[in-house]
Formats: sequence, structure tokens, C-alpha cells
Amino acid sequence: MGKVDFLKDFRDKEKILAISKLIKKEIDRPINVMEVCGGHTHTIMKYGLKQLLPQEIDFIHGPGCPVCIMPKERIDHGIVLCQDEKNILVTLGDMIRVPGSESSLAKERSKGKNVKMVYSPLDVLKIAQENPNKKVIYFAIGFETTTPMTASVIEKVLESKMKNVFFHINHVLVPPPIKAIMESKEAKIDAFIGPSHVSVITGAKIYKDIVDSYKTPVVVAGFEPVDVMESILRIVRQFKEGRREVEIQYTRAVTWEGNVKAQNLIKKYFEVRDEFRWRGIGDIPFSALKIKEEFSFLDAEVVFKDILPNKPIDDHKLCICGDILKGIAKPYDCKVFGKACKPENPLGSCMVSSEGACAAYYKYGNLEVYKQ
Amino acid sequence: MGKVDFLKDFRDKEKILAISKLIKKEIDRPINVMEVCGGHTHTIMKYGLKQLLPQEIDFIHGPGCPVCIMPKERIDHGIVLCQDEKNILVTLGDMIRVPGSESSLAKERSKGKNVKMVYSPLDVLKIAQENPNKKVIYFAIGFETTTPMTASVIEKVLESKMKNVFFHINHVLVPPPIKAIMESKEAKIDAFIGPSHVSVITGAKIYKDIVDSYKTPVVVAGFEPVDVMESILRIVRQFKEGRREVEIQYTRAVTWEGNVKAQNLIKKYFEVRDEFRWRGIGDIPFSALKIKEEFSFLDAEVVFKDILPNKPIDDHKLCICGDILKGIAKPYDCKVFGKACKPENPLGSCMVSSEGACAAYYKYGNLEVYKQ
Amino acid sequence: MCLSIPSRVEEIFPDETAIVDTMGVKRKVSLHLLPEPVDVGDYVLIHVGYAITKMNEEDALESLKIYEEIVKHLEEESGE
Amino acid sequence: MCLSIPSRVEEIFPDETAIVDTMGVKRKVSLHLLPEPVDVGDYVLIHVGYAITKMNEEDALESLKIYEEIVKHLEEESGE
Amino acid sequence: MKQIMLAHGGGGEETQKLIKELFFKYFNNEILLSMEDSAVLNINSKVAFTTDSFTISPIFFSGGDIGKLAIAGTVNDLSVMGAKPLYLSCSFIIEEGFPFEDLEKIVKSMAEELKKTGTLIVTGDTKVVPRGFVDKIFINTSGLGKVVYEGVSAHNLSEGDSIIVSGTVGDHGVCIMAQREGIDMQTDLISDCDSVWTLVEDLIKGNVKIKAMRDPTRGGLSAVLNEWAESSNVEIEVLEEKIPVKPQVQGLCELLGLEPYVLANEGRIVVAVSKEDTEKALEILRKNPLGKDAQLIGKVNSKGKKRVILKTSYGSLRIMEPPAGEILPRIC
Amino acid sequence: MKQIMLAHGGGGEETQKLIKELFFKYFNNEILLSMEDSAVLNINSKVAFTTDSFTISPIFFSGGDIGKLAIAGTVNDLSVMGAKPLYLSCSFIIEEGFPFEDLEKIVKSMAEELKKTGTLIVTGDTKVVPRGFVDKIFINTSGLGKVVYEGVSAHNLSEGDSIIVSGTVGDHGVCIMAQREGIDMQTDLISDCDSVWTLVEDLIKGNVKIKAMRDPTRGGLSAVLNEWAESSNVEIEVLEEKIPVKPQVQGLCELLGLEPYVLANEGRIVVAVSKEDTEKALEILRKNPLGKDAQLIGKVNSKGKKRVILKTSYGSLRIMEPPAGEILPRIC
Ligand code: SF4
Ligand code: SF4
Ligand SMILES: [Mg+2]
Ligand SMILES: [Mg+2]
Ligand SMILES: [Mg+2]
Ligand SMILES: [Mg+2]
Ligand SMILES: [Mg+2]
Ligand SMILES: [Mg+2]
Ligand SMILES: [Mg+2]
Ligand SMILES: [Mg+2]
Ligand SMILES: [Mg+2]
Ligand SMILES: [Mg+2]
Repeated sequence: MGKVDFLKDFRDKEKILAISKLIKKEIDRPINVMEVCGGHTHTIMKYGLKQLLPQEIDFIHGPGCPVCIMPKERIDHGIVLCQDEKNILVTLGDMIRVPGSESSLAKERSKGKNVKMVYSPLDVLKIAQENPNKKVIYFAIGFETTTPMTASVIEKVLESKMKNVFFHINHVLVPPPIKAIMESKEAKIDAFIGPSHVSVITGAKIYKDIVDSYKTPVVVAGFEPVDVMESILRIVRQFKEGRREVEIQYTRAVTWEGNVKAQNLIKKYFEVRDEFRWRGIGDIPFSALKIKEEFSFLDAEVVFKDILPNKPIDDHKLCICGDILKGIAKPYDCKVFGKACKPENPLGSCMVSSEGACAAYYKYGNLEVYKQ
Repeated sequence: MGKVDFLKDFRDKEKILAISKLIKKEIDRPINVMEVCGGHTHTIMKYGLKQLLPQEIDFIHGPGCPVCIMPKERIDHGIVLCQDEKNILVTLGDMIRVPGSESSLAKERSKGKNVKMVYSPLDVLKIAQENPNKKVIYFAIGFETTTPMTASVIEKVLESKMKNVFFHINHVLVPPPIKAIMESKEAKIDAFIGPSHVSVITGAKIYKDIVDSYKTPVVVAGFEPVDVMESILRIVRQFKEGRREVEIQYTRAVTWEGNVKAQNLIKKYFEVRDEFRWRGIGDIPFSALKIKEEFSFLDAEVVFKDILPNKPIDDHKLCICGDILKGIAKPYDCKVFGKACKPENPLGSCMVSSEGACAAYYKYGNLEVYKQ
Repeated sequence: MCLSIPSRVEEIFPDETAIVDTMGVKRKVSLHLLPEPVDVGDYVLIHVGYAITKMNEEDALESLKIYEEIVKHLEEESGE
Repeated sequence: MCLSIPSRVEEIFPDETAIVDTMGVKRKVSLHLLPEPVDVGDYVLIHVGYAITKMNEEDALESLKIYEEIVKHLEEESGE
Repeated sequence: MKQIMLAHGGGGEETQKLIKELFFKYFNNEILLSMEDSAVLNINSKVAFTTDSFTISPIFFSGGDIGKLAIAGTVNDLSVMGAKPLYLSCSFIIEEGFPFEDLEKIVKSMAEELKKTGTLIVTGDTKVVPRGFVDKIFINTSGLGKVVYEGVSAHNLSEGDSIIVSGTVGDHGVCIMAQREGIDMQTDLISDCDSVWTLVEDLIKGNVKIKAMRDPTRGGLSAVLNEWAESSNVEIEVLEEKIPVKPQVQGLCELLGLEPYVLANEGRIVVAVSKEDTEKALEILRKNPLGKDAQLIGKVNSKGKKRVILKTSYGSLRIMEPPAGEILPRIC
Repeated sequence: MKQIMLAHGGGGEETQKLIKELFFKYFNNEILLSMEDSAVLNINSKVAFTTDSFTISPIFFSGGDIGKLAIAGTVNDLSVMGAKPLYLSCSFIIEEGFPFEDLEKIVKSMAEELKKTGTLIVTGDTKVVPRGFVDKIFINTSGLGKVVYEGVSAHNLSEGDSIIVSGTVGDHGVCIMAQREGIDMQTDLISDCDSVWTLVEDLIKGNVKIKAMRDPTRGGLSAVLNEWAESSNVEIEVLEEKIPVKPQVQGLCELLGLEPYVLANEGRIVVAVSKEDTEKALEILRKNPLGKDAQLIGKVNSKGKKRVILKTSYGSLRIMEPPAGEILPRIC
């Protein structure tokens, strides 16, 4: 370790308690902060940060978990693709437990279907080499952070002329859902904590438009608890000082321009979709990517078009995730919360992963410290 | 059951003891009887028939077990063929435990190679239908009895235009090894018990040449203990009466002409090989069958020619199976009997299956009743 | 060679197959190699899933008669 | 989104890969997406098997300085 | 919960749920419900202890299933040591995707079999492994019994002792063999799978002097008799025609070239008693439905031979070979 | 005998050979050698009885193998009930083709682990199943122990009790996780897999009043504490910074988004003792090499909450969630 311990130095108790005091001292109005990214939600919960903040700060958990926002019809695509024993469907981590309309990839795997969970998209190449007689389909998920890895794998597939790798692209973009939420007149969001690692790739520049359009501060924050606390302080100060800006708190990793090499790789292979359906929010124009037409021979949605269903599946009628995302409702307001809708059997996106607002309330709801 | 109980009536104690007495009464010279067929060896052992016969009768166990006489190089073919994961090697029953030069099919199966044991060759078709992407190779073994079934499967493969079934033919013939043994001047065999079910197919006519050439009685016998006892009686009487004939004891199933339909099916798809190597005996001309050239696209020895080894593997130098088969030596005369050569690790054909002379002596040798 | 066992024909199907019974064990077998027609109740020899011949009852009875004579003859001889 | 963790570069290979260490856990990662060269001893952020940026130590120190000041300031204020 | 998932074996909430909603429902008893790391038991006497893993295929067979077998098998290993079966452990290894319905059927049949002897499952374990890591389901049961009759041992046979089997041999083996892939034969036979404790109890209560006793499972009658001959250093002579064999068992053996003596039984006992007790033992066994076909099949001949001789009805002798190798259909 | 073949599980000659030449060689003791259907034991006290099937993959891992684990696991389940481990059963399910050499390695490491506590394997079983019917090898061990300390129970916790762990948590879980297919991370960490009986014995001899005790295996520390909270109807409060976690464990958890508290341990105990005994217990544990990193991590708070609270170093609180679902790397 050099002069900085990149973990311990940003988890330090003394610093956190000091910033906590300062925020309590300086805050002069209630602020609804949306942390867009599930990673931040996780930090807030894991370290109990809400308890260290004044009542005036309320968190609204944003649509920033690629697992939670995946619409059922796309998961159904994965399920259809793994039915053919000549295919191997590969995806990342806990994606496999998200329910589609009737099953999940984990359930299909348990029935003997070829579903593989990998830690890195690079393993797709290894699986394809080991299974030359199978069609290996990478069910790609993730925001801007994870997109360049898929582009990198595409590049390697093309270079090595592998013929048995295909891509089902579910890469989504951060700004469009923020805008979609803000476009609703009812949205009660005053400021944003900008995602850490999305911003490493895209640069902080992508949030400028949001500040300009909605006059909400955006602070790009690191994932450590000190980072989040400092970011809240910065938001408090923007309001205090009447500023509305994009600020980078996470300066040790994020720049205004971002990782241009990665951005170029994305541009090389992907283009923006006209529309993508987000679980909990609905159709959002230009909110996701797809493979460019010139590489459509790699695109599972093209190659397997004939077998893939394309009827959109509506969110559950009683689900109010949309309102929760806008900050105008809390999970308790939902009629089916904790009854028909539970983490084992989520009806809506906010219950899908442990970072979802409803899942969090379900698990922690009985802990009075959270209701302080 | 009608008027006859085809099992009990031919296992009846009273009849057996009566025939036993009659043989003892009538016998007037020592007779070395070769029971050609392993099935008869089994009956003799299972029912302890030697103990019911006079000392003058000695049995010489013939080369009539398709498993025992299989030369190592042919088993090695099977082993080579199952190495390719695109192949499935199918064979019958205990064939899978016979050792080749270094392994057995059972050992290969235990290593995960695709070896399947079936009860009926018909199952080959089922396996091929269920595995359209695999090449299913039927490792066919057996004497004239089992050959028509292979022909029947070939016919069905051709009719149904299946493209993924191949045949490795190891069908052997009964008369040639008998002649090969008798051609040796030292052979001490006075008479033959002719195989039951080989003869059902071929008819008893195939033994005429043997009687003519070597002046030895041949009695085609059923497999039940009464059948074997009666056949011995018939042999004793032939000697007593100075006759040397082919007789059919097993009249309820065997005719002079045999099953002509089955014979024709064999002729349709098979032709006689110039030579085949018998474990324990060596090369015997015209002693086995192969697929006719016009069907060579089904013949695994043609289709997989490039990968099949063709160097013959000599029997073990110390093995005296050949002499045992000729009746001029007993297993005890072999230097490695019970030492280097045991049923778990047979060096020669007579130790391979429990019907082999050496295996029988090894297992029963300590039972004094067998040395009466 | 050639384990085989007389079995009773129980049911015949149009596709040259039949169910046969061997002491209470039933199995589907092929009649493809049988040179002659069979009826339910006939006994056939089965080898690796194929019927190879019909058992000839008359010849069997003939054999049994011979054995009976042997038995009788010996009994008489050993002085009854 | 995007679990990621600063890890120390331990060994660099010619094929754009490196071994990195995260608190004693070593893993091979790809450098294919890194816009700048790295050296052994540098810290990089790893996301799903790829390094995505080099950690900027100067900026980190800058941040740490700010925090120290906050801490000091508050200590003074709460009357030491 | 239609299928067993990996999470059901993870030791977390789903495991707890499975334990409480399925296993506790059927194996309900106070000791098990305490859910400690070990069950604490009061036995107060010599304890018999045994284990077996059950890996049978098919898991449902005529006359039983892997669950019934897993209980009877261990209950029987205790019984034949003269021990009253009291407590069992039960450990499942289940393949991901296994139908919950089938698991419930198995657990239910275990519960039913337990009732026959009043035995309790007091401790357990559940593992779920990924698809392809196990063939559907394996069950281990280990058992504890209170030794109520001492001195039963394979080393105890002496000249003149009688060898008795409690019923027909090979029924279970044939049921399983007939359903094997590539064999596909049908019989109306049902497995003999059953708990034999009541048979043993009857013998003990009847004051029969039991010298050796065994349940002839894998390896069949032949394995038991050969082990006895070896352990007690004696020759055993068996009369072939006395061994009770059902026609269907005989039939399958004829078809495949097997001997009924090497086939498995799961509800039979083989007992060696002194000559004087033979008739009494047979009478007692035959009174119990489980022993109605009991037969005296042979005797201990003389010291020093360590082998089993089978005497055919014709008076000829042969060796009853100890089982060896995988049981494969013969070609010759 | 280079590979295990189906015949080795057939109950015939090959099985006998395997038992005599391998198992008897390493598990040599008179009771086992008697080769009866059950072992007959004299325990003369309350008996603890437990079972576990071990299905770990990979079967060889840094710091142990499936054999060592199978012994330690069952020895530990007895130990944490205050029972001195005495006798084990051992049942192998082996895949056809499994290398004999590997089996011998496993059996040898079992024998070594047994020696640590003087425990004996007294009864066993071996099944060999066809290729693809099991993943290499599974081992079930069931265990019997003499209860030397009574009253340990998950139901015993009351306000003020101290919660102690005997060492760092998650070591075993990380060793296994790092080697999982698709993860492939290297650490110099070794599994904590070990028999904890001496630790327990030290506590008992030291007259520590043990209220509850558990080995935090599957489901980890969190499973134990949540079960205790549930069974004893209490709230447990744990100080996050007091839980001993090795840096490599922390590292893997950061990389995969996991919590060390749900990872398995195989050589640790969690003990609840009354407040007065806390210091004594810590001192005793730390004297034993197995307990050198023992820590007081928390206390029982109050009646009626049935939950586990984790207090961060910042003073904020959160729930220590009971483990649920399969452990999967997080994406977010
Ligand atoms: S509880 Fe379920 S249905 Fe209700 S808002 Fe939350 S996710 Fe939607
Ligand atoms: S003992 Fe073995 S080597 Fe000797 S003759 Fe017999 S088979 Fe040949
Ligand atoms: Mg047992
Ligand atoms: Mg048993
Ligand atoms: Mg037993
Ligand atoms: Mg357990
Ligand atoms: Mg399976
Ligand atoms: Mg246990
Ligand atoms: Mg345990
Ligand atoms: Mg435990
Ligand atoms: Mg056993
Ligand atoms: Mg495997």
C-alpha cells in the first residue's frame, strides 16, 4: 500500500462521524436524494448511513440495478434460449435468480437446462472454446460500466473468428430513466448521487443535461461510506449556496471525460435502441443499447428471432414501484407489500434484489432504528 | 403350459438318475467328450453332471464362448472406437468385462467413455434414434445363433435409412475351430456334443463334415441336464455300436436344415472372412464373418479403418490353452495357472469367462468332488 | 454360447413383435427371424430379444416317452 | 450497479492481462479496457474481470486532506 | 415449492423451511424437533450402531421406494444383531430440480416404515447438489438399537447348526434388475423390502438360540453364507431344491443367466440356529407373515473348509460361488 | 486396483477386498474388524447422535479434503453438544472410475483426523455408482458421543449472555468459493477445517458455564446467531468490528459482494456463556491453538425480538440477515 489505503481510508470512523456532524449542522431544508445506483443503496444499508444523517435527508432508491429493472419478457428470452440443448446460456452472478413471467434461469438450470453463471464475461470465450458444438449465448446485462466488457468480448470473438458465440444485449443507460422519472410532474426528487463506476467509464459529463434540465444537483460519488457522506455534504452545500451543479466527489477514479478507450469500443459495436422497457418504469426511448446492424450475425435477438417471444409483459397491476421511484410513495403504501409480494416471489422490480426499496423495507422494516 | 413343461420335464431327477445308471452300465471305453459350447459347459457345472457320469467320461471344454475366444486386438478396436466422444459403443452383456491388451470396455466406461451394454441388439436402433448426433457402433459378437439378429438390425437400419449406425462384426463360426483342433495330430477328442442354439439356426447338417473327416460322433444336444445326459448316452451307444454319426438329441428345437429364413438373412449381409484369429487357438481360415463389400459403409472396420490398430497380439507365451482345448493338457499343467493367471487378470482365453476350463478349475479346484 | 429359453407367446402385434412370458417374466421380442407363424400359447425359444424357433411339442413328447421307458426299464431291472 | 474494488497490480503479461491482488486474493484480469499504461504497484479498479481505471493517488490524498481538515475543524469547534 | 433448488440445501431460510414443513411433518418427534447439532439419547444398555447409503435406481420400484428401503435397510441391520431399532439418523443428498412431490412421497413412505417398529428419526441432514452431481436422490440412514439379545455373530457357526431363510430369495434383486436400462422386463413381482424386526423379536421371545443372523442384501444369500463360512471357518452345505425361489425370479435368472443366490433381498433374514432349535425356529418364523415361506435350507458340515457347497437335487455338489463383479447378463 | 469399479460396490469379493485392504488398513480397530451388520458398543451414559453427508467440491482444497471434513464435521456436531466423540460410522458413495489413489489419500486424512480425538470408525458402507450418477465422491459420517456436559441448547440464551467466536470467520467458505468454477481466484488462505473437541473439552474442564454452542458451518455465523435468536426468543447484538475476519476473506467478499457472516466455517465454534464467565472462557479458548483468535463479539440484548443486530463501528445498526438462497456473486 502506498500513501493511500483505498479501502480503510474511506471507511474511517472518525471521518464519517465528523462529516455526519457537519451535515447536521449545515442542513437547512429537507432534501430527497435519489441514489441512482444499487451499489450506493448497498453502501447506505450496509453501513447504516441513514442513521448518521439528519431527518431532513431522505433516500429514494433509484432504478440503478440492472437485475431489478430487467423486464420479464427479456428474461423469458433467456429462458427460451436455454431450452434448446444445443445452446448454452451464460450470464453474470445473481441475474440467474430473477423471475421472468413463469420461471427464472436458476429454475431452468435446476431442470437441467444449460445455464452458466460466470464472474467475468471473458469466461464466455472459454466456454465457447470448450463447447465447439454448442451455441454459446451471452445474456449481457449491466449499465455503462459493464458494456465495454461485452464490447471487448465481441472484439475478441471477431478477431479469433469464433462462430459459436452470440450476444443477447440488455445493456441500459443511466441518464434516460432519470429523465423519465423527472419528466413526471409528481417526482419529488431534489438531488442525485451519481453512480461511481458508470461514471468511471462515461465521465461525469453525462449528468450535465440533468442539472440543466431539472435544476437538481448531481454529485458523482464513490462507493465507500466516507464517499457517500461527503457527497451528501456537497449536496447540502449546493442547496445552501444556491448552486445546482455536477460535482465529482469520486475524484480518485472519475473524470469529466471518462474512459475514452472504453467509450470508443462501445461505439464501435453498439447503437442506441429506439426504446427499451424498464421494469417498474415502462418504455423509455433511447434508454438501452443493441448490437449494430453490421454485426447482427452476433445478435441473438436477430439470429434466434423466430423463437423469441416479443409480447411485452406488463408490470403487476397493483405494483406502485413507479411511484416509489419518483419519491411520491413508500413501499408501505403498496397493497400487496409483504403479502402477495415478497422477496421469494417478487411482483415488482423493487422487490427483486436486496437493493430494491421494497425488499429493503421488507427485510429491515421491523428494525425500529430505520424508522427513527 | 401344454402337455410339456419345457423346463421341468428336462430337469427331472428321476430321468437324470436313470440315464446316469444306464450310461454307467453301457459304457465300455474311456471317451473324451468335447462340449463345444459354453452353454453346455455351464449346464455340466451347474448341475454337477460330471459327478453323475462314470470315470470313463472326461469333458473337454471347447472354444464355444464368443467372449472367451475374442482376440485382444479386436477388443482394442472397441476401446479405440469408444475414445471419441462422438461415438457410442454398444455391446452385449458380459462382453464388457473381457480384457483387451491394456483395458476392457468396462474400464473405459468407468472412465466416462460411451460404452453401453444392451440385452438385445434391437436396442442399438433405440440408442441411435435417441442420439442422432452420435455415431452408434454395435460391437457384434456371437456364433451362428447371434448373427441373424445383427443381420436383422442391419436390415432395419437400411430400411429406415438411419445414417448413424455402424457395425463392428465379430461373428464367428462353430465348425472351423473344431476342425482346427482336430487337424492337430495330438488332439485327444473322441466325440462332440453339438451346440443347441447354434444348431437351431444352422441345422445339424453343418456337423456332417466333421463326422466324415474325423470319425467322431456328434450329438446335437439341448441345454437342459436331461438333454446333456441323454446325449452322453447316445455317444456311448454310438461307440458301443460302432457308429459315427450326427445325431440330434434336441429334436424339439433343432432340425437337419435349421432356420432357413435366418440363414438367408445372414447370407444377404455377411460373407466369410479369409481368416480370423482365435484367442487360444490362433489364426483359423474361413472361421468368421464380415459385412459384404456392398454394405461396407456400415462396416466399422472400413469406416474407422484409419484409427483401428491392426497388429495381432500374441497369446501369452506361457499359456497352454491350445493344448487344453485339444484335450492333451489340463489347467494344472500350466506354469502360471492360479499364479500370474487368475480370473481377475486372465492371461489366456480359458481363464476369461467362468465357462473357460482354467477358470472352472480355479474356482472349483478345491472341491474334491470334482477330482473324484 | 447362446443363452436361450422357451417362453410362451402371450400377445402378437402386427409389427412382427410379440410379448412372451418366461415363468412370469414378460418381455417384448421380435419375430423377425421366425420362419413360421406362431399363435398365442405357442412356445418359442428367445435369444437376445428375438424368437428363433417354435418349440416342437410332438418331438418333446417323443423324448419324454423315451425317458419314461428308460426309467421304467431300470426300475424293473433293479428288481421291483 | 457495478461492484468494483481497488486492487494492486502484481504482475503484467504481454497479452494485455495482469495478476491483481485484492487484500490477498489474486486474480487474472484483462487490461484491454485501460486507457493508460499501468505498472506493478499501481492500483486499478476491477469490474467483472477487467481493469477499468487506474486509481489516482494524488486526488485521493487531496480528498483525505479535506477530511482531515473537517475532523480538525470540528474538534476545535467542540471545544478542545 | 415444486422443485428442490440449491437454496434448499444452503443451510439458510429455505433449508429451515424444508425441514420444518416437510421433514418435521412426517418425522415428528420431540428429539428431532429440538433441532440441535446432535440428538441426545438415553439408551441404557449396549448399543448397536450401523450405517448404509441408499443409491438405488429406480427410486420407485414395485413394492417400495428408496425411502422405505432406507428405513428397512438400517432397521434390519440392527435387528439381525439382536438389537431393537430405536433411533435413526437420516441424511438426504438431493439433485437440484428434484420434484418436491416425489420427495414428499419418499418421506411419507419412510414415516410409514418407521411406524412398523416404532423407530424414530432423531437427527438429519439435507444437501442439495447441482444437476448432474447426483442421480436424483441418495439417502443415508444410520441406526442405533438397544441390544436385547447378545452374542449373534458371523463367527459363531459350528458343526450341525441349521441354516434357515425366512422367505423366497431374489425378489428385490429381480424387481430392480427387470427395470434396469437395457433389460426392460415386466413381472408382477414385488420387492420383499420390509422391516424384519418383528421376525427377530419373535425368535428372541421364543427363546431360540440364534447363533448367526443376517439380512441377505447386496450379494444375496451367497454373500451371507460365504462370509459365515469364512468367519466361522466352516463348510456350509445347502440343498438347492430347498431354497425358496419364486417362479418369476427363476424366470429372470434363466433369461439373463444369473443365479438367484447372488440377488439382493431387502426383507429377508438368514439365521443359523443349533440343530435342536431348528423346528421351533421354523415354526415361529412361519407364524409371522414376513416369515411364512421360511425354509431350512442347509447345515454346517464340518470345521475347516471355509466354503459353501450346494447340493443339487440329483445329489451332485458344486460350490456356491461368492458373488464377484458387477451383475451382468451372461451371453453364453 | 487403479480405479474404483462398480464391482467394488457390489457386495462381493471386490468389495471385501476394498474393505480389508483399504478401510481396515487405516481405520483399524477391533469393533470395525468384527464386520458384523452393526457395531456393538458400550457407552454407559447419555448418547449424542448426529449425521452429515459431505458433498464438497472441490474434494481436495487448501487445508483439507472431503475426508478430513467428514470426520471433523461430525466430531464437531457432537462436541458442540458437550459430547465426547467416540464412534463414527462412515459411508462412501463413489463414482465408478474414481482414482484409487485419491480414495486412499482421503481415507488416510480421515484416519489422521480421527487420531486427534481418539474417535473410532466402527461401522461403514461403500456404494459405487455408475459414471455421472455422483460427482466423484460423497461421504456420510454419523457419530456417537458420550454426553459429558449437559444442557447445552440453542434454547438457553438469556439477557446479558456473551457471544464468543473461537476464531476468524469465513476461511473455509472462501477457500471453497475461490476455487469454484467461474470464480478462479487464488489466495494463500487455508481452510479452518479441524476437530474442535479439545476446545470444548478445555471449556468444560475449566468449569465454564456453556449456555449454547455451535459450529458455524453452512450458513455461517449468521445462521447460528439467527437460529439462537429464534430458538431462545431473544435479540442478539453483535459488534461488527469485533468479528475476526482475515483480510483475504474480506477481499473475496468485497470482490463478490458477499458478507463473511454467511460463509461456512469448519473448525470454529460459537459459544454463548453467561456474562461472568466471559473472560475465563476467552482465556481458556485463546490458550488452545485452535482458539487463539477467540473474540467476544456480542451479547444477548433483551427478550422478544428474535433477531440479530449488527452494530457498525460508526454506531449505526442493521440486521444481520439470516442466510437465504444460493450464495451468488452480486452484480451491483
Ligand atoms: S411491494 Fe411489490 S408490488 Fe408493491 S410496489 Fe413493491 S415491488 Fe411493487
Ligand atoms: S491358466 Fe491362464 S495362461 Fe495358463 S492355460 Fe489357463 S488361461 Fe492360459
Ligand atoms: Mg449397515
Ligand atoms: Mg445393510
Ligand atoms: Mg446387513
Ligand atoms: Mg447437517
Ligand atoms: Mg441424473
Ligand atoms: Mg450433523
Ligand atoms: Mg454439521
Ligand atoms: Mg453443526
Ligand atoms: Mg452396507
Ligand atoms: Mg461427474
